[in-house]
Amino acid sequence: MNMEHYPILAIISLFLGAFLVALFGRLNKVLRNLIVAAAVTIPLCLMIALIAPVMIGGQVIGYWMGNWAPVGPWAIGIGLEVDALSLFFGLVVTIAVFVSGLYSFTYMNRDDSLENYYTLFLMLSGSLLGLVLTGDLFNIFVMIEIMTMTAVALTAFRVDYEGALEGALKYMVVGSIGSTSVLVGIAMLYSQLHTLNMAQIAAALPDHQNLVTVGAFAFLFLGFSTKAFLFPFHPLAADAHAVAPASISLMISGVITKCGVYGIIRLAYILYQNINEPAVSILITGFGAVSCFICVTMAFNQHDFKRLLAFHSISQVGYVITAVGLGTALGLSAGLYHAMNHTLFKGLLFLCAGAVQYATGSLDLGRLGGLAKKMPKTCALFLIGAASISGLPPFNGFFSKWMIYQASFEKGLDTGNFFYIVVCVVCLLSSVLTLASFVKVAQSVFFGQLQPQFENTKEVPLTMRIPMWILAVLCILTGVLPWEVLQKLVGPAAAAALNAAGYIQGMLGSGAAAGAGAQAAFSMEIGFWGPVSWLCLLLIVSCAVCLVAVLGTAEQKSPEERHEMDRRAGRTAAFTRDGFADAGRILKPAEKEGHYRNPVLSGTTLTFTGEKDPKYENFFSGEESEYSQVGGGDLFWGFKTNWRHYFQGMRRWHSGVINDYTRYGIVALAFVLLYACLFL
Amino acid sequence: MFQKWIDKSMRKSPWIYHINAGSCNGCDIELVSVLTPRYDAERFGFHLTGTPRQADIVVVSGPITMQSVDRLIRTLAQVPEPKCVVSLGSCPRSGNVFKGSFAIAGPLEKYTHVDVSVGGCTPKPEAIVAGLAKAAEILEEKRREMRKHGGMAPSPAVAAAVEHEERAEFGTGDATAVRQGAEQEADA
Amino acid sequence: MQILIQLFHILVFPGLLFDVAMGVLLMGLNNKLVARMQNRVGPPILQPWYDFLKCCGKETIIPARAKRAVFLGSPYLGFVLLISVSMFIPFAGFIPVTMGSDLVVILYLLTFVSVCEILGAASSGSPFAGVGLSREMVAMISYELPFVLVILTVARAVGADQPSGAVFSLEGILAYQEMNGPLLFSPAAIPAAIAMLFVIPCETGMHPFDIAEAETEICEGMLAEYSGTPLAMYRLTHMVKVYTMSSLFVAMFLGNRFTGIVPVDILIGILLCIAVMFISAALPHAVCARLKVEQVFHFYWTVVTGFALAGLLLVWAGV
Amino acid sequence: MILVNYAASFFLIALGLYCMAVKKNLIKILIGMGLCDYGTNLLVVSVGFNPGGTAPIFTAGEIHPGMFFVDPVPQALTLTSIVIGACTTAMVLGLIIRIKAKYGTLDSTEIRRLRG
Repeated sequence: MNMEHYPILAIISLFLGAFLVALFGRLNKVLRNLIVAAAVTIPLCLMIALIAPVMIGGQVIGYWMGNWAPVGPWAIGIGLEVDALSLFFGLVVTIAVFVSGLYSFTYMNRDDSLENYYTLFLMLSGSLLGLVLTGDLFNIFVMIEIMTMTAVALTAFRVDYEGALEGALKYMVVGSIGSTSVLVGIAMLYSQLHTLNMAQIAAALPDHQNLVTVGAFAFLFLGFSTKAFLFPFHPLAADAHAVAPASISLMISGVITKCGVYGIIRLAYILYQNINEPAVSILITGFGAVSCFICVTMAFNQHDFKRLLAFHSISQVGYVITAVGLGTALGLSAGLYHAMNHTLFKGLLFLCAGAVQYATGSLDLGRLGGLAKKMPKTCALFLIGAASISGLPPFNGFFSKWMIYQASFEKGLDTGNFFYIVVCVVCLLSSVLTLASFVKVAQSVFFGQLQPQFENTKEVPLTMRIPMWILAVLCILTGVLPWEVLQKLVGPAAAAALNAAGYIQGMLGSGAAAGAGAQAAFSMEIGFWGPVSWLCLLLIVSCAVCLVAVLGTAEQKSPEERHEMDRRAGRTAAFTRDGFADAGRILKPAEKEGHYRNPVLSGTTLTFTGEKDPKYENFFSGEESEYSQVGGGDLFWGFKTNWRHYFQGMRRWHSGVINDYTRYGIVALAFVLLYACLFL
Repeated sequence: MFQKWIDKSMRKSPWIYHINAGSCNGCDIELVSVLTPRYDAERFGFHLTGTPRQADIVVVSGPITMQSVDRLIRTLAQVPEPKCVVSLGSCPRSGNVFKGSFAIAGPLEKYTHVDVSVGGCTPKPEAIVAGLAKAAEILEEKRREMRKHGGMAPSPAVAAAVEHEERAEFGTGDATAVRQGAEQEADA
Repeated sequence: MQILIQLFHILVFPGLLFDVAMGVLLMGLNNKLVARMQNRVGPPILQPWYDFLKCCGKETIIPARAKRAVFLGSPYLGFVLLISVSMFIPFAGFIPVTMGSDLVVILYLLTFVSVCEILGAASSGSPFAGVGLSREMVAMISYELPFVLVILTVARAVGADQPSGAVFSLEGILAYQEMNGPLLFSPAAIPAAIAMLFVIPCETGMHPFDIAEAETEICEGMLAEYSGTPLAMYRLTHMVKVYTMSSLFVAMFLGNRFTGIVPVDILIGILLCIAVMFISAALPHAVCARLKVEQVFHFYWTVVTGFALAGLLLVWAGV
Repeated sequence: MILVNYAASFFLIALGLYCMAVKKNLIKILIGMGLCDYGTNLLVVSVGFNPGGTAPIFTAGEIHPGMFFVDPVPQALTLTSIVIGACTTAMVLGLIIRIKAKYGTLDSTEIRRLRG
């Protein structure tokens, strides 16, 4: 089969899957799952197959629907168009869709009318893939609308879940500002250029700059930033992510926001090619930095696991937009890299949240705790995700964040604009606040003490953990091999975005574009970070430490051995009624009466005929240890008390009333319009 | 390989955890004064910790009231081996003036093996320092024993021997108090 | 042969063994100096080492509520990570591994070390540890802002003549200082250096800022449940961190090769580390009582950040 | 002449946004969304308008020089957009019915369980 059919096949397989599931899904559960599995796997394979020609070969694959090839410079039909940038986002989308679909099989098995769920899910996936692969501006609008509609329906899928309807309604109503803006922007562009094909627009726009196209830029930018849930639309994201099923939260936060990012990149780099104008750069970077900071601080106030993650996803998208707005090669690559990383680690975290919800039925940070003992594997996965999002080396978040700092600082130095330095500091600060948030989650969900009501919690089934492991492994791989990823995936995508001429040629001209030339000029100075050699170093040092430890304890018995010996010699401090509590592993739920009564002194050791060994209890100032968890809400008191006015204001500001959110949106629209008219 | 060093440093860095089992605060104040510049027990490596998990020497003051006995036992159990128990003042040894009260569950020997007992009401800081130093020596001994036996604590026979030889009393404080304490002990 | 030399560098001289030795020395001197300032005799200089050994010899109790793997693993991981950080910081012209030493990488790895400590504390299941880790995290938020500003200042001050405009590599910074003399002598870097001196005690959790391990208020906080060898590793990490931070300061502001004669350089380097430790850790320890957590936050985000920001603005203005 | 269309469309959009921002009743908010849609549709279809143009339908023999069409593309876009608008309305109405059943009110200031 010819390579150029791949994109359309990828999109069609998803939509066709949706159609088939709607037809046959009710009949047979296995058939339905098979259809879904096929529908999510095929696009992934097709996208991977396209890596070689597009990413490495630098080809731009154009496909004209219904074979309406362009006549001269005029594109008549609707085109699909896969350059490296589209493919990059296509890969992100298909990976997320694949993982989310796989996860849904088990995660959703307690819900009913699943054929509706899968139909909507596949439609959502199809629209997302269509959005990033299309070459037609109006197609983007249609796909955005399908995306919004299905995402809203899926958000409200669990209608009985607290707040699901409300979140969906807010998403729909306030999101419609964005949809309207996109359509108005498209209409304004069309009135000037009389075409909807992006390549053609890109070719014509630089010569047709006037007030209307500037207005169109403002409208389109705001529309896409609504879809990316940028400030001031972030409350929507928080509401929608928090109440949707976890597999859909992954899609909303991991992919829908990325489509907004994709839109902004296409808009500023390819269509208008005005990213190097300081005003545009400052506008985009400013929006990104503000979202980044406000959302990360908003996450401090949250007591719902997924709502917290939702605020973080906007914060991370803020990073991406900040980096994209810089306009340099380094900045753009940083943004793309972080966009990919964000999909991976935030997907992982949402799936962990879903696993917690599946196992315990709760997401309340104030009620959970101590799950690490019950769900150790999920805990490990969560720690990987949390380390990635907090940017701890060698996980992937570190590298992309580092590129963002470097890029923004260098941009500040190059342009002599202190604004970028402030942005850099804000980004660095947000990073440590992110870390703080995830320490809070770790402490209040996985560590700390287990509530008695979750005593019977079970680890989630393997079918749910496999998708999580896929994401976790990708997180580690992209973190450990950053230079390869940069060279093979991110670099070509960034080069493609910076090479508008190649895009136009690829679509309207000869086919194989001059991407290679741009790529040669594409070199970055980032600094030095070799995760592999660093890991080797770590290995050497830990070997040495282990060696010393082994030598040191050669004569010493391990605690277990000692306990075993003591047990045999009858010298132990602890016999429980049901058995021996060895090395702190087993602990029977305690009864209130009879603890530590009848102490018997034998030798130097005290024996109790009570029930649990106080030795392995937590130290509680001598009290019998009881349930006591330092909850997430109180965790950063020292920080919050200094910032209480800010936090109170923020709480008032996120009022939860639709009208207020609409007002913020309108103000943002007015601001962007005014800004564009004044400075562009 | 490093066991010898470890044994030696047992003596050099004893960390103290202080349990107040209903004391009148007299001994507690004196214990704190041991760490002040005047007596500076830190020069011997003494260090007051906040948790029994890190303690080597548990200092118990007060006559072990009924309210505190559970907490005392629990806390003592939470101290990792090897450990030393030091009774501070006359109260934990004999109950002092509180002896015979319905609210007293002492003496301390009922609940744990006491390695060093510093008498007095209250003991002088010098006496406390000397007692703690003795406890540090016992600690090293215990560590050796522990290593030899591979157990948490020496067997009863060894413990008895150690008790016989090492258990010492330092009462250079208020003479009457010491006498009083001794009398009450005799009563017991 | 090359490999052996490399291994020697990693494990012995500017690496593992030297780090530990310097950590013990600095910590012991710190105790001694504080004691002398308080008119006490003070513990022997090797006291930290005795403490470490003693902790190794104690029983390790794992509380029943603790998550065993994390509880035991995080102290070791933290230590190994910290050693790897110190490998990035050249000492007296020696650098164990030439793989570049970017300041941002160092910043993040140091964060990772703290995170290990926090995870260990969280996994112990103790409410005291919960309070402790919350305080540690707030302390981290507090010092991170000035630390970041200091890093940007230094990068800019050094890289002003470079094509990229900023040099984040410590090796580049040292090369610059070899050419132009210590950075501390240029007036613009002084406020940044002052801010950095304040960052060191908070980063290492030295006395007035040891809110996370306050023994009297919250029962040693994060370490409430730790005993035995893991506790020993924490103590060791703590000591090595003091050395790492002071040698980072020396490398950032004072340079590395002073005379060109290796032994003399090493000696000067050690003396400078001690001086930095004295100013930044021992002095505040001796004169200041432990701060409250919100005071730490307030202090760092106003006074210290003010210094750091002043430094950045001065460098930005090209002073 | 066409300027009136543009003005009217932006007026409709502004009116719709006003409705969404100020009206507390969910149905009125939905009407506001509808107004936005109609305004946008009017804008799109006006963009394709050529004064004096005929309908863009080819019939053999009817084409003669000097004759021109109105732009057909915006009309297609408008149709699509209307369909999407109808879907949106239906979707929001469905949500509103459910919300009314669950919350017992249509007042947007009382539907704020998700906040802060």
